[in-house]
Amino acid sequence: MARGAVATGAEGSATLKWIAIIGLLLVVAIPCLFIVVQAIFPEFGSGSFAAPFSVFFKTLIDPDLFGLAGNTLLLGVGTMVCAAILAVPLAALRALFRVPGALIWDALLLIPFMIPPYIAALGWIMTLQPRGYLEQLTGIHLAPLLFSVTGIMLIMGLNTFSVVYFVLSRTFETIGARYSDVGRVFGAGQWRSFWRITLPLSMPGLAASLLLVFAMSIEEYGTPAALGRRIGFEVLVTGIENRISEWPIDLPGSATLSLVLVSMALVAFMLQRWLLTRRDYRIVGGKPQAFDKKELGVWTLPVSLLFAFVAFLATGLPILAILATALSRTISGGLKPSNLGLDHFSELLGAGSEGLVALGNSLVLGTTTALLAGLLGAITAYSVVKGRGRFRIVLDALSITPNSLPGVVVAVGIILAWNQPWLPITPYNTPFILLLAYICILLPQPVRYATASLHQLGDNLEASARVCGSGPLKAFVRIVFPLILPSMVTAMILVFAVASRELVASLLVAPVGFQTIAVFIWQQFDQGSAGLGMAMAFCAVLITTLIPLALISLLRWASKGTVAGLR
Amino acid sequence: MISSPSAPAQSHALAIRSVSMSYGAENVLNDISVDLAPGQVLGLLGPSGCGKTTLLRLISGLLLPDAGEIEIAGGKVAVPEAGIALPPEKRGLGMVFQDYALWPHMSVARNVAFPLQMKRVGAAECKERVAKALDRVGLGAMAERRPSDLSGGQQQRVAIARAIVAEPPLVLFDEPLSNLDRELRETMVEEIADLVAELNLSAVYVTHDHSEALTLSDHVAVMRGGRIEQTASPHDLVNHPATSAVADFLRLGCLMPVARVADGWTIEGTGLVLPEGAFEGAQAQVLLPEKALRLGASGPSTLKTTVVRAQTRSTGQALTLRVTGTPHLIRLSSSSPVKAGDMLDLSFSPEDLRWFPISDQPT
Amino acid sequence: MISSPSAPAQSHALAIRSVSMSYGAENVLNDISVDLAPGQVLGLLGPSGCGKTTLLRLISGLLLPDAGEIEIAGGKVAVPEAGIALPPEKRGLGMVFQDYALWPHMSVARNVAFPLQMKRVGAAECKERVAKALDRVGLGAMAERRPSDLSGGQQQRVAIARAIVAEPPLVLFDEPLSNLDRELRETMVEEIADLVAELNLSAVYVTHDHSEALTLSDHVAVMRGGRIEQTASPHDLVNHPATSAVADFLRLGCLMPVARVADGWTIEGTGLVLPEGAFEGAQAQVLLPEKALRLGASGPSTLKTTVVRAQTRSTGQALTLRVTGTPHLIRLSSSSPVKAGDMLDLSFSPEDLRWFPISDQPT
Amino acid sequence: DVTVYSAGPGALIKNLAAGFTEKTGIKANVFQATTGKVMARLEAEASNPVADVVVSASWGTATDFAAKDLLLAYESPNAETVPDFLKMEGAVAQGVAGLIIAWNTESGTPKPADWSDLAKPEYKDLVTLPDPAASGGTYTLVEAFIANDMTDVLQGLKDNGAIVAGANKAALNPVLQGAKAAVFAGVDYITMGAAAKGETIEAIFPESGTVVAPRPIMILKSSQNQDDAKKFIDYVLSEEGQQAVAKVNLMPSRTDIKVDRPLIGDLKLLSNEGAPARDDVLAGFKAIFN
Ligand SMILES: Nc1ncnc2c1ncn2[C@@H]1O[C@H](COP(=O)(O)OP(=O)(O)OP(=O)(O)O)[C@@H](O)[C@H]1O
Ligand SMILES: Nc1ncnc2c1ncn2[C@@H]1O[C@H](COP(=O)(O)OP(=O)(O)OP(=O)(O)O)[C@@H](O)[C@H]1O
Ligand SMILES: [Mg+2]
Ligand SMILES: [Mg+2]
Repeated sequence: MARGAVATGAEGSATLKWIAIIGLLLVVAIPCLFIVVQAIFPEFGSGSFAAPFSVFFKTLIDPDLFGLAGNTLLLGVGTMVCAAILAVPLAALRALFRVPGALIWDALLLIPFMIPPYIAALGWIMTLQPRGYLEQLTGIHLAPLLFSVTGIMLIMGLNTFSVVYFVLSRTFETIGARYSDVGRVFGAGQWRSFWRITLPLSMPGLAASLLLVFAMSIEEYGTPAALGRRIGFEVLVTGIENRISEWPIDLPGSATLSLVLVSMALVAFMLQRWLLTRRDYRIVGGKPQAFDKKELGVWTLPVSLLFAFVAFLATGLPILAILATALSRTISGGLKPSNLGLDHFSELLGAGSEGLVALGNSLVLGTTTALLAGLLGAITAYSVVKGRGRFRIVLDALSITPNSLPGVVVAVGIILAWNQPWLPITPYNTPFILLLAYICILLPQPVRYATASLHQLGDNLEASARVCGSGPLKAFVRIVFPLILPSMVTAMILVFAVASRELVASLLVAPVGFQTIAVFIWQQFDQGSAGLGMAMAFCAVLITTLIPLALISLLRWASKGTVAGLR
Repeated sequence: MISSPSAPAQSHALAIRSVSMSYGAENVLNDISVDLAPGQVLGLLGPSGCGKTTLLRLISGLLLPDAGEIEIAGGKVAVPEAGIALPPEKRGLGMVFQDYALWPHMSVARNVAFPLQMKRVGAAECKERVAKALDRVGLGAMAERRPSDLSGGQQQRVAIARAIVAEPPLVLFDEPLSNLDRELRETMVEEIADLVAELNLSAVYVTHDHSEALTLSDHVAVMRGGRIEQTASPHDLVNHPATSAVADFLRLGCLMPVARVADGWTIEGTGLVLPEGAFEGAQAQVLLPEKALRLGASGPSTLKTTVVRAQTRSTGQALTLRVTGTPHLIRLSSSSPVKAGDMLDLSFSPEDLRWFPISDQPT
Repeated sequence: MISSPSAPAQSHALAIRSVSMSYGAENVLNDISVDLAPGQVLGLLGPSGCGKTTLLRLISGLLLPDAGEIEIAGGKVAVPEAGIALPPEKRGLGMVFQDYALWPHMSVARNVAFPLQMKRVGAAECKERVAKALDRVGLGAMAERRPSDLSGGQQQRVAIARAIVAEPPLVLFDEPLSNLDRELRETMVEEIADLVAELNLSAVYVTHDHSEALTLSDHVAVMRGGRIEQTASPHDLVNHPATSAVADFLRLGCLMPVARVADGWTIEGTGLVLPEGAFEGAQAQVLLPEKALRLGASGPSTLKTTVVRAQTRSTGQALTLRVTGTPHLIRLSSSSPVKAGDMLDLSFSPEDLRWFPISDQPT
Repeated sequence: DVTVYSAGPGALIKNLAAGFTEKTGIKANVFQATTGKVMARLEAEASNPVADVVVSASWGTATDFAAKDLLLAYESPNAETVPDFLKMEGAVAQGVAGLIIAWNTESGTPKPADWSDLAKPEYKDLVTLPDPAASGGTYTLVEAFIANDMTDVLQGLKDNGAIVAGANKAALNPVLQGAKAAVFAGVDYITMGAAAKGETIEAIFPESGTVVAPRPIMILKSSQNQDDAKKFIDYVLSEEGQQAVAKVNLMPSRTDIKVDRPLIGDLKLLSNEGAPARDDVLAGFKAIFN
């Protein structure tokens, strides 16, 4: 935000600035630094600084790299477009109109986050491939679409569009109908005032969430690997995973390639910054205006159907595929009544407490991560948006970096950083290292959510608190945070959802003998029991959906509908 | 894009008939009826919170009435009983919002250009008209700024420019000059008056500044608590206020209770006896209009007063006088210097008094 | 938690010395100096965009000056040269923002309670003081509403209540009554005056309403284009404007150029010859103060005028007259009915005229 | 205590750890993941190692670790009946996996007998194979094919519309569901495990021979618990330990353990003598399949 002169009131709290700086240093900068070091010094893992840059340049001059990077870019942009096309209309409808069952749609659209991407991809394959569930039920299969670049984009779009949906529906809700109504008084029809006013005003949310989607999709491994490899569509991240998935592994090479991913994300990030600083989006001013959602009228049914259709595609299909697999005694047996049963579920319960322990671990970790990442995210975004000076661009850039790093690489960075022999104390090999890893990986979400919201806040709201005698910290707690709370609640629910099912980092950095749901599910797959794993996945999704839902209802009840985001 | 509602016999630019409206349980507007002929300006005066903005929102289509009928240029635009509710963009209006409602993401020029673009005015003409509108409000130099980089008054002027740039047949002004200095306000009032006259526009003009309302309006409606107390021309309003509330609100003079005595009426506390007013009953109120008062004891009736306060004004002094023997205050401006504590005689002629029933107490 | 800056010799509630400030390249305030004694009110008058809000933001600490010094209650709060920049919360202020700056997520009562909570006032006392402040501004019944459910004027009053509830030693008002009707405005002005007097507060009061400024202020500063043109008591300001710009801005009367002729000065276009003004040069300007004018040809000097416009006002008529033979307009209010086109004679005594050099042209 | 990093079947290492603790009273902490993840973690931890014992799915790790002098030389007394090619200084095979054709018996295709059968028209577009870059087993097989000049089989597969699909599981899944008929270079124990669960799938050992993937178990020199670690190796190679290995359908590395499945001795093995370096193998594969 361009601002005229130095304003103490708008500078924000120094305490918060330092919390943000130290928090980001610890959680993000240190692991990233070690990744860079690893990329440069191939022998760094064993403590040696020998042969600097030997692998670095070798990896970078690989002639394939260009093609891989191109594919990655194509995939990232394509996914972004798919996600935007799916999310923008839904978010606008959800935020500006009274959509029947809105909370239920929200919950359903949250589910794509809770399904681990590798399971979702498997679900899609098992549904759409020849002799898949779709063919078994209807006689047609969609393999040509599924195994195509468009298919990958579509599926990744379906997996990620809820980020855009949630950020944007908060943004739209804040914008309300007020500004477009003004446009209508001046002769713009409903559509034109949406295009000319509401949508441009939602740029903070749109840009922030599309940046998230872009970073997520260039880093995502599961889907492009499962679908892309078959058609020879390789992306950078498959290169990274290949270097790490089989013996001999090539850590410096994958670290180097990750840096390529990061630089792509940073370019996208600069673009986002440019978009947001070019104009002014501060619409929450000192003269609040009442805003009621409009009635849909005759559109109620079509809109409900649209929501149902998208929710079915994004959530229903994968969940049904999961359920079908969980209920099938054998995969080759197909969807025949004789092959269906609750065997896997009873085996799951019979497997004793192990699954339950894993579930408990994940829930505790998920909740803690959500709270801490939410708080740190809000503080970071606040320091970035309200602060001044170069440091904030660095902070801002840092906060998106982990999102573009594959989980494995982040995990390696964290191990490198926190398993140094000279550290007096270290969270390594305790559950806290998982917390660190999760916060690192998921921090981008709350930061972007908060950034989007903060860009909408007028300066005078905080300024007047300062003049009323509140210190910067208190002004943040009493004024700024409550105003962005709706976004933060959503962000935290998302963080909870992802943290409670995160696999790759969990697998790699988990303390020996510590299990999380995702690890447990993965092990079931690894033992060849897709059914058992799917049963577990299904239960996990159910539980991770119900918990935040219960939480929202509780908050809603407690706040008696006064918190905007919960309406 | 503004398709004016079909006008069979365009006798009214705006007609509001028995409109009522509530926010939830709270009744905000009650049985409002107003007519406005083309080319005229309707001033809306009323205390804070009486429903002026709500009425404008009903006219513009941002709110729907609970009951009643609104017609613009002869076409019905809102009749809840018949399910008619023309959206705002079909009503062909301009509006200055009380909180300006400028679009923060557009530059000043783009804000102002919006209504023109909606009418598909060509780029060149659009540019020219925007420049002209901005010049009108004295902001020609600030076209490329963001609204948030302007002072409060400058923002308000952008809102005015946006409302008039497309020269819509009906313009709604919601306290458009509240943040401008007096000089600018006078210029702007003239601009607006010229515009209305030149283009034969109609306007509804909400203001708290009586002189603005009286200057600009062909008719003034005085609202109070969601009702219209009186609609009249400025001259009638000032000379024949319908109720004591109107008189009080317009600060026409001093309202005093009077009681019937043997030979007429007396203003309680003074020895003054008034001849019979055209009025029944034992109690009443009289309005002693400020403009009927003369300093000195030369007129037919005389009041003794004490100067409570004498404040400097640019055109002399504003005096607050207390009628001796009563708590009633009289405001008066005078160019001869007096000071607090002085005794002054005021004279007036009884036929200038206005009589109101006592029940009709101003709040 | 307001820790008032230590006050060694509290001679000034506020002292601003040679403060300048720019937004980027644009210079907004230039060498502003102002003093304010405790218990006094400083009125700030000036055209839209002249830098009044910016000055208040400097005082409150929301902006830092580029140069100069600001002291509050004897303690330096902003000295850029010395790197002193006390944050707003340490300055112990109340402020009514021009855009109100109400917090949308809090009820009216909680908005108003905020400054008290920041001072750690106990809950019971807090509640009572909030109720009192809301009653003062006439919003006692709306304590539990959200600010978004209030009318513009009601919101503005919430902002006033919030600024005064904690009774801070220095209150900054930025056009606090702009959206209120006249009756309420008068009541509020009195409330504010009482408050300042009772609690010995100081206040800086920005307004566009001259009568408000002149009523409330012990001193009035007239700003123009980022500079202070004159600071004086209301009486001095009206009777001895320092420049023609001040006179023009305050609408003190009619400014006319005069040229030297053989036997004194003449107002060009009229035959009127004025005796020598205490003034050198061949060209000058005179101010013909409105309050020095009398209708009729009875005074020492006489001007012939034509009525251009006669508008109804609640206290009579507002006349616009043109001095015959010149384009100069004179504004005057009169209670005797005249109409456009009538010829009127005005008389005045030459010693009431005020003389200004010609270069000092108002913009 | 002993800390074991193990790639491969989770059930196996879980059983081994439990049996070991029961037998010796020593606690075994297990970190279980894929070979890649285990190695990544080991490499990242290299400056401050945590693991005592490592089980990998790729023999190459053992030779490489030995070359880097990371391994503690230990010859378990229970390793006597382990054939020489399954042990070396510092490492010994825990068990052995074989590469096979995994064929869906319900696919309506004739049962294949050899690799080259899958290049026949009956299997047009019906074969998957794991990516050698992501599957150690497939890599070894491809390596052997190149070493034995059998790349024409691979070319035949490609021409017959076979697809490369991720790692082992990703290749098996379409065959289970029936989208494809067979996995070229499936892994025997996974396939047998699925068959045991009732899937209509069969592991076929091709006539022309195959390769095996011994799973080395080794003690790191940096271990602080070398005695416990040695005991763990002893236990894994004990009769009981080898039965646990067999239970997940891996071939026990001791020849004297008899279980009901083809054992090492029964297999015709392709040699990978003279194979080019890894990058060239992968490049050669890519040249055919891309
Ligand atoms: N959204 C709302 N919900 C409930 N009551 C409302 C809402 N908006 C306004 N009101 C109430 O309706 C009444 C009329 O409001 P309106 O804005 O029309 O007043 P107004 O005449 O424009 O006042 P002002 O001069 O202060 O702007 C007020 O008493 C206000 O408190
Ligand atoms: N953020 C900003 N960036 C650049 N210029 C600004 C900014 N804010 C204000 N200005 C300019 O500074 C000048 C002074 O603004 P200020 O708000 O102090 O005026 P003001 O005297 O309060 O006017 P008003 O009576 O209209 O509120 C104006 O010309 C305005 O355009
Ligand atoms: Mg209003
Ligand atoms: Mg201002």
